[in-house]
Amino acid sequence: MEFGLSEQQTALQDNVNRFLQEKAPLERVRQYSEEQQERADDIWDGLVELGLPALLIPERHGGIELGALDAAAVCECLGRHVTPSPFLSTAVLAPTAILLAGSEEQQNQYLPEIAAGNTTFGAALSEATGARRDAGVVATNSKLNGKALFVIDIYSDNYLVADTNNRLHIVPSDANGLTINTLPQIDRTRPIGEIIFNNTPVDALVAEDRGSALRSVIDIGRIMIAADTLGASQEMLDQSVQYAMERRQFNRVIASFQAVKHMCAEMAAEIEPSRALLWYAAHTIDEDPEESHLNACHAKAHLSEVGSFVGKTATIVHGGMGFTDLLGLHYWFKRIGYNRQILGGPESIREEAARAQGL
Amino acid sequence: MEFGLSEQQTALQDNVNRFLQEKAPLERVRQYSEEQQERADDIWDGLVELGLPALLIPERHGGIELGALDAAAVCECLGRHVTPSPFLSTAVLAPTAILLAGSEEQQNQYLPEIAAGNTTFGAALSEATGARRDAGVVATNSKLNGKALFVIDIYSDNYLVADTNNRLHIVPSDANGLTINTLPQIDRTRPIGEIIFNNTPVDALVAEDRGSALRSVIDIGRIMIAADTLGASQEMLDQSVQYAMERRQFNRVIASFQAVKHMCAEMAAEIEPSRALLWYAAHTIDEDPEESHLNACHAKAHLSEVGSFVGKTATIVHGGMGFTDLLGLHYWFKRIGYNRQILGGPESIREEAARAQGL
Amino acid sequence: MDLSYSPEYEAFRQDVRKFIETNRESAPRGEAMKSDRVQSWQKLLIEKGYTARTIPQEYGGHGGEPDIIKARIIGEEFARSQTPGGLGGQGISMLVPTLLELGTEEQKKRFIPPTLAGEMVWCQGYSEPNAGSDLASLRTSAILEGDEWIVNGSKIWTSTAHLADWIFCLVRTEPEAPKHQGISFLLFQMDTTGIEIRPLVDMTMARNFNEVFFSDVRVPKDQIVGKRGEGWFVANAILGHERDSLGDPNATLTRLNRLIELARQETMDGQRLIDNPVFRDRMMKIQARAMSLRFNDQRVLSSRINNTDSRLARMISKLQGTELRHDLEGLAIDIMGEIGLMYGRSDYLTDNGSWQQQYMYFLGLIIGGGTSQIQKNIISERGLGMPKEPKFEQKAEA
Amino acid sequence: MDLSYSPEYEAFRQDVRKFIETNRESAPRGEAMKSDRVQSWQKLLIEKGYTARTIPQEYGGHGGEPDIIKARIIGEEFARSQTPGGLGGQGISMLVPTLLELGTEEQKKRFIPPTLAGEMVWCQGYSEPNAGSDLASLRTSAILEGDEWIVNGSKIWTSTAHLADWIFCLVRTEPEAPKHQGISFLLFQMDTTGIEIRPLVDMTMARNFNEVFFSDVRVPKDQIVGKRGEGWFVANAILGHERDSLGDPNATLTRLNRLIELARQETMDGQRLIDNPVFRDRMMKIQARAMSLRFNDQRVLSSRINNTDSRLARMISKLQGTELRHDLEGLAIDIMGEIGLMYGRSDYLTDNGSWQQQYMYFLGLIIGGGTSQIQKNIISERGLGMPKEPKFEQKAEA
Repeated sequence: MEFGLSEQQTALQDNVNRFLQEKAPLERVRQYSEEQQERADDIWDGLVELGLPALLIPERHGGIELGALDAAAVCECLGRHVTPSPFLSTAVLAPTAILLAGSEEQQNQYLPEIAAGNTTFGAALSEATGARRDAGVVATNSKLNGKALFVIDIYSDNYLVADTNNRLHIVPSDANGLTINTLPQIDRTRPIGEIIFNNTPVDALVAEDRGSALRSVIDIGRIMIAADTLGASQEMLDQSVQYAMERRQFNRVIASFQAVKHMCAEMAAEIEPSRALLWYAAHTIDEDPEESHLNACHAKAHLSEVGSFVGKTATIVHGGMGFTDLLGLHYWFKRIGYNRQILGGPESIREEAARAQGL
Repeated sequence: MEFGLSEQQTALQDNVNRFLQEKAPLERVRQYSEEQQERADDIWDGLVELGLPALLIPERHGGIELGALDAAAVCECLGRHVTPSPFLSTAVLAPTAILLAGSEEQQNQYLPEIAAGNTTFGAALSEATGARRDAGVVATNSKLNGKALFVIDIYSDNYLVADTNNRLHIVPSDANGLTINTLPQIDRTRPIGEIIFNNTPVDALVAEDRGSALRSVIDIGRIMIAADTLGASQEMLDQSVQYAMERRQFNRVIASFQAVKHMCAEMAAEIEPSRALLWYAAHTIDEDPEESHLNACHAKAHLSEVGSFVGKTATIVHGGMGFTDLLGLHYWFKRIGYNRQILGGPESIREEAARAQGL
Repeated sequence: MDLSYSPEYEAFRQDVRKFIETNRESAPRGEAMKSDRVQSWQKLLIEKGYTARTIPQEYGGHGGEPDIIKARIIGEEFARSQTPGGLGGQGISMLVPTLLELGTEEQKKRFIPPTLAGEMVWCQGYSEPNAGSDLASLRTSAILEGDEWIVNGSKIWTSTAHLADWIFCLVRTEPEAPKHQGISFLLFQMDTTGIEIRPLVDMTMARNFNEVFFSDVRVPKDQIVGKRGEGWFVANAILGHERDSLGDPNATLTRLNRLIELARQETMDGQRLIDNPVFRDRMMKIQARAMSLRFNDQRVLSSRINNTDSRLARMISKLQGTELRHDLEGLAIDIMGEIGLMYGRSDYLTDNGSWQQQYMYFLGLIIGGGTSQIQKNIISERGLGMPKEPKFEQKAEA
Repeated sequence: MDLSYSPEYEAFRQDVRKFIETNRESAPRGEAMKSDRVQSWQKLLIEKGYTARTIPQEYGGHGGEPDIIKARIIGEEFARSQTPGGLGGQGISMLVPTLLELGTEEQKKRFIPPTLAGEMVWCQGYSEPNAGSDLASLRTSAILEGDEWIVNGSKIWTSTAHLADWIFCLVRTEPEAPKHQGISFLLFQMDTTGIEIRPLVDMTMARNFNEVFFSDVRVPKDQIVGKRGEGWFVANAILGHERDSLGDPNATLTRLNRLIELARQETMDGQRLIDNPVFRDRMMKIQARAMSLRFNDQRVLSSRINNTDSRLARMISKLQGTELRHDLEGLAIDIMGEIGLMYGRSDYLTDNGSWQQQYMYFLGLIIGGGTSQIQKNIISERGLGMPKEPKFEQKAEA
């Protein structure tokens, strides 16, 4: 009986954290954001070197065949370091889709390339979790037409695309009839965009059960986003405690004021149990698929709320400094803000959770 | 320009508060509750002597012709002293209904008697704000059949009854075919009950505009209940501050702990603006009827939330003592709990408020 | 993550199930504390090692090795089958571990066996009207006169005082010492002359608690656990255990299922309330929190088994569990509307009025066993390493 | 309750309306601070008494009698017609009242007229990196050498530093005195040698604030308001005013109407979001709070007119107003979903990204002008009469 991360998973986190601390500290993230860079190849190359894109890919396709909890453990690190990287789409969403819905040929074509870090993916799934401004992509005769909004990891070599029939497709970024526009957004560590399809030829993934592969892709995606929020929230709490221990007002460190202590205690009290929820949700993906949809919904919606609370409270603990760019605390605030809205906001996901249990 | 209670209204409150402090202190309320008394005639007689049942009744019917804000000012006092009394139905709901929907004859019959304190009213309106357990009263040929639940001020001489067609009726408590059962509830200062009608002959109030009189009765009723919650909340805050200034732990009065201070500050910050909302809502009843429905909704729903917050927080400030019967703090807690649910809970009232403005 | 139990434990679980199936007919059905049925059931459970598992046989226990997983399995199986488990109460859960750790051999032999057997019932005398959050400021005094302590003062929140044979009680024996160092831990009989018990009505209108008054109560000198002046440390040796059990997330989830049922049955204007999107949203928020706390508990258990750190996870459980439960009960009342006001005999009373009762009871639990404010102090200081508030008291006392 | 204005005031309101109708073509349209258009509009408004109403003519004001209602009517009418009112800024709103109360005759004559005319622009030098909530611990020093103060140190949150001609600045002149008694209030020019301004980027990515650094800045001895060491009291004479304006409920209600429009337009899966019951519920909660705060403001105004007490009502308005506005902006983002993330040029950007911008800006306002924690201290101490926390500092300093 072991509820939590294994020693191996903790070691994985240590490796990723160590790399990010050294090679992708806040200054690097700042540079990426302020210069509005498209790809942070140095960071991605390092993550590839750590084997991360191969995480979920079976050994037979050149992967290391770990599970969703391992991937979530990585996402927690990425959130903690507000890391720009196409990990979510490339290492999680695309391999999950291809494994569940791809033919043997498609698996052979894409998975080894992903595992080796030779290609990256973005993901156009937003319409499947709630279409805005009447966006939507229609597939007919292996051609796509329409518009996908809020495509995750927009600066990538390929895209995983969901159509209005809940089927999944793969489109290379240099395909014909593809118009790609960046959509500048609040969290500058995660480039998103819109893709307009005009008779774009695609490679359809032929799932056995229409829609269920897409469902699984969204479930695992939501868990990863929740993990990212968990990491970002923990970091904001840690920074708050540290700042409060250093900052002096009224001849005391502010960490000795009950109001400040209680704000920190409340953040910890929100974060700790949500960590267990997240672990369990990730665990169900591989070990208890019947439970995974409900748990993924709850993990995403609940961590969105925890994140919003922590983002606000941690900023307040930092006082005026929290509002400035000097400490960069807002990078985490905005990361959490992005995570809240992408792949479904908390209100609509809670309604999904209710339906998932027949309510 | 004067936003708030007039000198006359403040004097009215002083009078009512003085009377209640002397003649209906907590010990008297306790006795009423613990012995499950039906009517507290001593208290009611005193309120009659202060002229309260005549408050809203025109001078031509022997009343003193004041307005809804005066009545709300009284309800605030009743909440502050957790007073058992049929004021709401007798002095507010019934006169409002009879004035809006009664014939000249009915007005002559009932209003002077109410003003003089010779008769009391209960009110069966719950089905009009959301029928539970399929309750409902049907009127045919001046007879009522069916069941009314949660009748306010059940131990009264007459009842104001809404039927499923949104028409209002008056039934004396000794009418034929009437079965009256008390429904024991959490707030023992406000007796409610069910009435079963079996071909009960009634006096129908013939409103010009079906439903609009009922709407107005509910609006003013909600404002009065909100005022009651305001009074109860203010009293809970006052008691909390006082208790915190006396109670010592760790060699300090607990009022010097930032956590306790902030709980009290938060209660005050919730109560103060809701007082202005309540005043304005009451003001609209007489001065700006087009605004009154929306304001009545907001006053009732918002003060329900404020009350729940204050009820919980004040109890926590009192620590273990708040949980016991020793100080009797729970009388206010339960009063607020009753007010939250009666004549519509906050969720359904907020939906009404949204509809009222065409959303 | 490995949520499976080894075959050995699965076999153990089957044993427990079989035992329950075979024997549940003999289990108590609400009998009084010291009835034969209660005592013989307790005896049987000790024999099988389903209660008092790790307490040595010489003190009336089963004498087994500590095993957190077996303990959890026993708990789960008795709960699942709704079969009464071993006796609880403050004697067994608090005094026995204290005596095992700090009692004299004579005290262990004298008090533990009858306590475990359900023959000796205890109550706890810690809190006082003026010593709540600041328990160490308690004032009930005990003065040594010859071979006896003379106890004067009063206690509050004494939950089974009217049923108890004995009390374990914190008293001030060294009034001159700093407040934590002047307390002693005494044991004495509740029928001693000079003890008066007054029931304490709470906001739910129940009489679950008492006030206990002592006037010149005489206690034999050797009925002290630990040394004079060490009572605070004796009491604290096990005080932490109490908090864990308040706001149990499994109970909350069970309760949530009941709430969902309720929302399916109750209607307003003929519409099922389960279909009201605002209530659905509140329900789902609560479900996510309740699940989080359940998994958090599993994490804590796991870390105890595997000797890893989960301090913070453990510390937050009382705070979050009691607040959540209070919210859940309040949601049920909102869903029922006026039906949720019913309290007392009426045709419309739902679930025996338990929603209202629990709504208030859990407000009491937010306060009891360390208020939420004290919990937050603890989380920030012991969990996050933030400083204590500077002490004023020493200045004041100096 | 009487929400009407007397005929005299109704007539005044008509005058104001007529003025605006006739003259609004001459109002500034976003011109720079010291442009002719801005200055001549200001001059016209002073002439009419629509700004600087009560400031004596000898100092460049209108010289009218104080009249809270007229002031309110002016504010309402300019806001309603979206016409720029009189100049604001820290010089006019904070320094002028301070000088009027505590300046020398010479200072009043020298500084007030050009400030009112919009010819002399000021910034405020109060906060320092290490003196925020505890403003009185500020360390920027001024040492008197002959006829000059030599100023060293730095200030933060100086909002118009890059545009200002002058600064009014708190500096420590008596390092040995208790902290509140060692501060002086200096005025000096921003182009003095030794001043460096660095823009401060905030979380909205705007550069609305600055840091200002002083190295051996020389200030003539007589540019001090009040006496040496009295600067804290000079500053506090008017500090209370600033807080009232943060989180204005009328702006919140206007914003809520915009939010409702937004929810009518935006859809998810083709469904209008205004029809989502969970969002409707959140909207209505916010509306009730916003209306409460608007009426609360009216109550405060009324009590100022009628000289009655509304201390608490006034104290809570910054705390509640800023928190509410932050919530409202957050709701808009939730309603828009991913559209609410847009920030920067894109076809999907809604209302210029103001929802995200204001969501963060009002988080800043929860902190600025006295954090919510400081506000709650003030409410409990000055509003409810609860004691201050015992002071440690004296002990520490002793």
